[in-house]
Amino acid sequence: MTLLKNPLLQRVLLLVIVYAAMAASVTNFGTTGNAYAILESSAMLGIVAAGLAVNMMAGELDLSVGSVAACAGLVAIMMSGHGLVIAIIAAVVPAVLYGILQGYAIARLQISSLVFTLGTFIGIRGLAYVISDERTLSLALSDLGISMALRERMLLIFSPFSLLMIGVLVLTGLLLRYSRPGREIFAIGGSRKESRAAGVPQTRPLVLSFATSAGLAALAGALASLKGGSATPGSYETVLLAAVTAALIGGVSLYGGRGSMLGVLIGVLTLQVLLSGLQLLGAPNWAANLATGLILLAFLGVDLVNGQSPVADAVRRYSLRARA
Amino acid sequence: MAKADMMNMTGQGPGDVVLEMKGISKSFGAVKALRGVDFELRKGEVMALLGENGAGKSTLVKVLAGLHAPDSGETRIDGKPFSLGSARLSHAASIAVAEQELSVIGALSAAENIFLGGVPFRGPWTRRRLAEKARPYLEAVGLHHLDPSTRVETLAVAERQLIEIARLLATDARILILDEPTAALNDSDIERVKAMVVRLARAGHSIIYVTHRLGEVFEIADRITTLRSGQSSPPVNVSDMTLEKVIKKMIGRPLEEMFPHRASSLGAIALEMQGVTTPALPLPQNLQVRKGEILGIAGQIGSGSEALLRAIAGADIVEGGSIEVHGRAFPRAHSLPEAMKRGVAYCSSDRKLDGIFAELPVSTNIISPSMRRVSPGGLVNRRRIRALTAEVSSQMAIDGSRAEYKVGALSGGNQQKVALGKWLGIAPRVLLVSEPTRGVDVGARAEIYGHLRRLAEEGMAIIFASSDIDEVQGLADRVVTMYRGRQVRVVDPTRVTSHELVRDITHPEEEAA
Amino acid sequence: ELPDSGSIVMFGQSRENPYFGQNAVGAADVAKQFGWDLTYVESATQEQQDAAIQQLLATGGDPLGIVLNPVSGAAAVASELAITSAEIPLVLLNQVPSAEQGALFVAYGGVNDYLSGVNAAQLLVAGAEKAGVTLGDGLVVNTVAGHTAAQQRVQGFRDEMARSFPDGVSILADVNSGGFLENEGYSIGSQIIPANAGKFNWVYGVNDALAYGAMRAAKESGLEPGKDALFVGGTCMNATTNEAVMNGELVGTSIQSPYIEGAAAMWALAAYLNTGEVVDGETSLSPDTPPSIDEPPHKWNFMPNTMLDGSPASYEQTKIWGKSASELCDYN
Amino acid sequence: MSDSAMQISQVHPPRSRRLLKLILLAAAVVALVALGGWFNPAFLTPENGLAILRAAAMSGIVAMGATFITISGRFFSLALGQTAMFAGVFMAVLMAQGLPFGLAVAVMLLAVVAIGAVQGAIISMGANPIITTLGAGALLAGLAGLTTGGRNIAIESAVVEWIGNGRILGVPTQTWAFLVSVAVAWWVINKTRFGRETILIGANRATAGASGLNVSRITILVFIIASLAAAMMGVFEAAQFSKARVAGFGAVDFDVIAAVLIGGTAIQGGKGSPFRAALGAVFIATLQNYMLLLAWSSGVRTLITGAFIVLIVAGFHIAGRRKGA
Ligand SMILES: Nc1ncnc2c1ncn2[C@@H]1O[C@H](COP(=O)(O)OP(=O)(O)OP(=O)(O)O)[C@@H](O)[C@H]1O
Ligand SMILES: Nc1ncnc2c1ncn2[C@@H]1O[C@H](COP(=O)(O)OP(=O)(O)OP(=O)(O)O)[C@@H](O)[C@H]1O
Ligand SMILES: [Mg+2]
Ligand SMILES: [Mg+2]
Repeated sequence: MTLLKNPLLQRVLLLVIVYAAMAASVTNFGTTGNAYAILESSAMLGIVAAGLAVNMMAGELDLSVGSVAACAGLVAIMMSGHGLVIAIIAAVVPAVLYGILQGYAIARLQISSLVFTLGTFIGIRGLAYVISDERTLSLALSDLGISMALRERMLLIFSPFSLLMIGVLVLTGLLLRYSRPGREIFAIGGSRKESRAAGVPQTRPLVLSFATSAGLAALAGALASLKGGSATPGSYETVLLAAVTAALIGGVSLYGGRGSMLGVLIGVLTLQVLLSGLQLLGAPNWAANLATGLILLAFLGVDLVNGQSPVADAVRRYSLRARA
Repeated sequence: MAKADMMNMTGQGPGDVVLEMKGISKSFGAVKALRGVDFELRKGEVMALLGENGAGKSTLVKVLAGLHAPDSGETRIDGKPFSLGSARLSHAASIAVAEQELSVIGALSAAENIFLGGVPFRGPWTRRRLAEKARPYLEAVGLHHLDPSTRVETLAVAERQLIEIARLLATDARILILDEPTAALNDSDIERVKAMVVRLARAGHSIIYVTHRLGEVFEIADRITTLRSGQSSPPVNVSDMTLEKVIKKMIGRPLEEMFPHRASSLGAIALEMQGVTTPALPLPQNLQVRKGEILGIAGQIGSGSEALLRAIAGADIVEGGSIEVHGRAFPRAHSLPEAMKRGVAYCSSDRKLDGIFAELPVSTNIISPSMRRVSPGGLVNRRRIRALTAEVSSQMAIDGSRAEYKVGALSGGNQQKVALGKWLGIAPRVLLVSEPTRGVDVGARAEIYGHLRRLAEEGMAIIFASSDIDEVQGLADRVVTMYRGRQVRVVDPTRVTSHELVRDITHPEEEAA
Repeated sequence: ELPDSGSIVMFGQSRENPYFGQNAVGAADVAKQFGWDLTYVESATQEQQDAAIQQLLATGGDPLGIVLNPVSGAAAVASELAITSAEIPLVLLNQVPSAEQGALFVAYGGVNDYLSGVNAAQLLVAGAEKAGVTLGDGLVVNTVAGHTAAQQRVQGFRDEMARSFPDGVSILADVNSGGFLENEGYSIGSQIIPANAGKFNWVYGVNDALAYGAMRAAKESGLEPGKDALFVGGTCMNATTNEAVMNGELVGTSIQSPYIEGAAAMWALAAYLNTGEVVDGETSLSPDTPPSIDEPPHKWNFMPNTMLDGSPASYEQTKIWGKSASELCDYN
Repeated sequence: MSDSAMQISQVHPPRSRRLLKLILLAAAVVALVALGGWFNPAFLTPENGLAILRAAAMSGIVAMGATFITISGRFFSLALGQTAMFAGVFMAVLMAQGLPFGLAVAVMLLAVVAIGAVQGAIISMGANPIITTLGAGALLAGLAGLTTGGRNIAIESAVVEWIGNGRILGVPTQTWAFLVSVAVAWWVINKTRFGRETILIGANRATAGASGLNVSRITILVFIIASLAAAMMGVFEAAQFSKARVAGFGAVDFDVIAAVLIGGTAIQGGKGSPFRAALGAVFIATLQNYMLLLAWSSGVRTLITGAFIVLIVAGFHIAGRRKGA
């Protein structure tokens, strides 16, 4: 019973329930082939969510990740003629620089990132339209091999892309937990004022967290676009909300200082299992919305029950009164 | 034990000046927090930094820590010019600060808290390695039993304060600054902190010690620097000083009376509670207070003294028992607004958390519990706001010309007067005050005691909870001592010694023995 | 050798958009005639669609064929390659693929957006003649930035206008409105029309709703449609826009029925499954009857795009594959 | 009396800072208009002015409600676009069932009040406002999809037609509604007890509760107000072409947030001004209009809008810090 109170376990349980429900209603859902496909299609979301979760743990939220991913996708397709590695580097390096700049500005101005990145969220999207001349860019047919290589099935249920996602999650998770920069990110996220007074540097972890969110968003955008064989300037608009949702399902707090990469992975998988199951059922788009909304509200419910809340107080007051 | 004597015996010379500041000024907008402060610190000494609320002590500390850049002035460390203004540079110069506001990070473990902020800790931050390295520091501050991997947010305030000091120890800095480290501590913890400070000084660290508990100064400090309105006076040796002289230096005049006279006559019973229990107070509590009376509840943090007030105020849920104000019974499990409606006002001990709106003007703070009164029919009435602000300001001696200032920009004493005074708007019959003068300087303290007494004389019943024995003994007409959720005794403060009171709230068993 | 049972999977965008809803209905109606089930898998983004396709392939789903309307333009190439590599017949619709991509799919059956733009230009020219207006410069009200279909329409429109006016009429502004419906047409129109008053006398909205919205904005700033300025869309959509066509506020329209488009794609797939062959090159399907499945489909099969002259009678009498224009032109 | 008032205003940093923000923002709008007029005289015509106000009206109306959320310390809502959509659709569905306009609006408003109240209640229980509204928005989108099957719903009513297209004194109804909501929001925030209480709970929720304010009730009201503002926008959107639609509300929330932030309302709560948020909406509309008239591509327009938001928001932030605190 007490085990059930463990938040991580609650989340694993939810994943299992959602998976079982889907497996029961969709033919072939429980196959290794499908596990491969789900992991593969989680890869982009997982990498973006990893970066965003680092950001959220620092008590910030980088709204611009979707726009950055779109730009990176376009750049990667433009540079695909020079090979996979060059294409990715060309997409990721500018994004990291942008992330550093953005993090530095936010740290120095001590401005809310929600406020600051609302502007970059819009501006970088504009940049995507400008660099692509408002057109869809596609891989040359001769380069489509890159796409096939990225999604190649290996080790039963994995692909290079999904393995990379897992690698990214593990690495960020380890760095967050066992390194000074990682602990600094947690520190400034949980208690900004206190950590400042405690002498924790403020600029470095903020810069790091924004460089991570932008860099990983760019990596994800570049790889996803290469995998899909094309990039459009309007793409990845929904990835921000999906990644935040996944991180929240995974137990990362919007108020910072809380969460783990294992949680993020569980959150990503839960969301992906749910969405792809509904998609395969032929459910309309709004059904996916409905389900996402319900899951989010369910987690709110769990958090309210787990924690102390004014409502619990009110209920207690009235029950005491009723008894008298 | 006066440490000054010890120092004199070791023959520390005046030549070892490690820190020298000259003409340091710092303004915040129109506020001149520091105006040409001179300061000096020697190797191995404890320098007490004293002054009223708002005198500039914390500002000076923050300037040293590199958290505020000074507007002018020069600083030398070991005789070499040093440029202030960057926390990193100060850190590199081996200056470490435990600030007045708690600065531990709740989401991290005790051990991680110790090693954040630049203390060397190489390699992976694993639980085991952290615990190993952190344990000596935790033991040094008396947290022997604490698991170093405990999340700090689960700890009590005093434990957090001690962790903060443990972190200071870990820095191994030459210049250690402690800004009111004992404000929120129990007596036994205070003893431990004081002993540690002495030990550190003996080991050659130089310590700047900021406090409003003037008694401590005579126990551990070697010299005193006082600040007044942002200006410093030259340091003096503790051995040359008396308490009266120190106070005079701080507030510019001798403090005639700290405490007002006692109640001359008491009225009818204002509040009576019987068998009250709350989640925090499982043992049934009885209490009675009369019109015009000031009842003091003495107890350490966590003794239940504050919980008792919270129960009356409706801030905690009353599960059993009954409460009556002027003969009218409270509803079961009453809420805070219901208590307010019946004439109970509660001023909590944590001003910043739920006592003031730091970012809003004084006037808005003052009207906040009286919204109905100043907005008849749901519309705000400027005239009424002004009138109420003026009324409260004059009653509490809050500077009327600062009515539109942010409360956060006022001194601690003035903030406390606002937090207390805002309740006058609802004309309470019973005023509950928790820690009425925490972090408030001697001058303002006397002022607040005077206000409380006057309110009692005007017919209010006042209950205050405090961990400061002098305050309880000096102010209260009657004292209830509390220990671990139970009332030990009800006494007449004029008939007991402070020693007895301290025993009651720390180890009442001896009395029985 | 045409199978009389089996399943077809159609990947498309959200049916919350009535256009795609009708796509699905048209395709499903044809599939039913052959005894096939059609599952419509809808995705909001290209990544979701790619994922759904990958999932279908990975779980060994074995449909008779796949009908694909990529979420964004030319963006589905890798999925197309994957489907084709899995040897499942693939028919595309809605977004005309380029010749280089020819190897990635069996056939295309659907709208020709370039032709839709050409139609619009012809309607405009004819309308101007009828109204006795000499066409000068004009404005284009576009959809969202980067929308391939709209870009192709505008290209067709420009090319045809250039053919009709060798000396050139110029497009003063080609502005993205950010949407597809009347509200967006209005909100863009209400901003660019007053400021350009007197400098233009025609407006092309890349669909009828956008043209209609812009027309309403023009009316509000005192222009008389059909006289001071001509408005043309070229894709009939709903009762409101149809009425505007009938009373001359829009100069005319042509039928671009999403229902017919879905059906056209399905017919192409059926013809391929029946014959196992594809004829290279493009064809325009006849409006009278659906194509025969005994003949192999072309690589590019463009659905009928019949113009309406705007008379109420034309809505009743013009038919495509047995359905009248008034039925086909009211889906939104 | 005037004497003491003067004295107070001299030693009154917060008010002068507020004034500074207002002046900066107004100056930005004026500079933009002047510059625009210089390059393109059509930009300065009264019609264009009306067009700009009309364009600002939609997100502006919602921003009036949203400021209450931000001032009350609950960041912002991500459900307002969906609430607007739902309001229009629900009203249309009711009217399609034969309900007269007045009754349909009344029933719809009741539903919207409930939608706002539920979100406010959940949030006042301690739930994160961003997640709650995110979930609520997704639910509303799902609900609208469920009831309409995704089809736009036509409305046949002369009243609705007038609401969408009518003009009073030559000024469109939407613009009037915008102006009236600005006035009402300003009045509520500055002149009513509820407005003051909203500021108080935003400035410090714990202190507000300890001072006897009913934090839950105020929070619920705040979300009801924002939802009603969104519903108003939804009705105008649907009325304009007598058609309620399910799609096309995706950008509303971000437009609204941008307006509120450009207005310099502090994201931490306890401060803010509906009037400045309205100016924020007008500023964005002016900028967009200006770029539209130059026929810049939508990519460039978006890029520049984003850059302006960053610059203005950071500028306010720096100005606010220099002057005070
Ligand atoms: N917000 C402010 N703006 C301008 N001057 C201020 C402000 N707050 C304080 N001051 C000034 O700064 C100095 C220190 O103020 P503070 O209120 O801390 O002082 P204080 O002397 O302890 O007051 P009191 O004795 O009334 O408690 C004084 O000169 C005071 O006038
Ligand atoms: N960040 C700030 N902004 C504006 N004024 C400030 C700021 N910090 C301090 N002040 C003002 O500077 C003066 C000195 O404050 P400081 O905190 O140094 O006093 P202190 O001596 O530490 O008082 P206390 O005993 O209450 O801690 C006060 O008037 C205070 O209001
Ligand atoms: Mg003072
Ligand atoms: Mg201080």
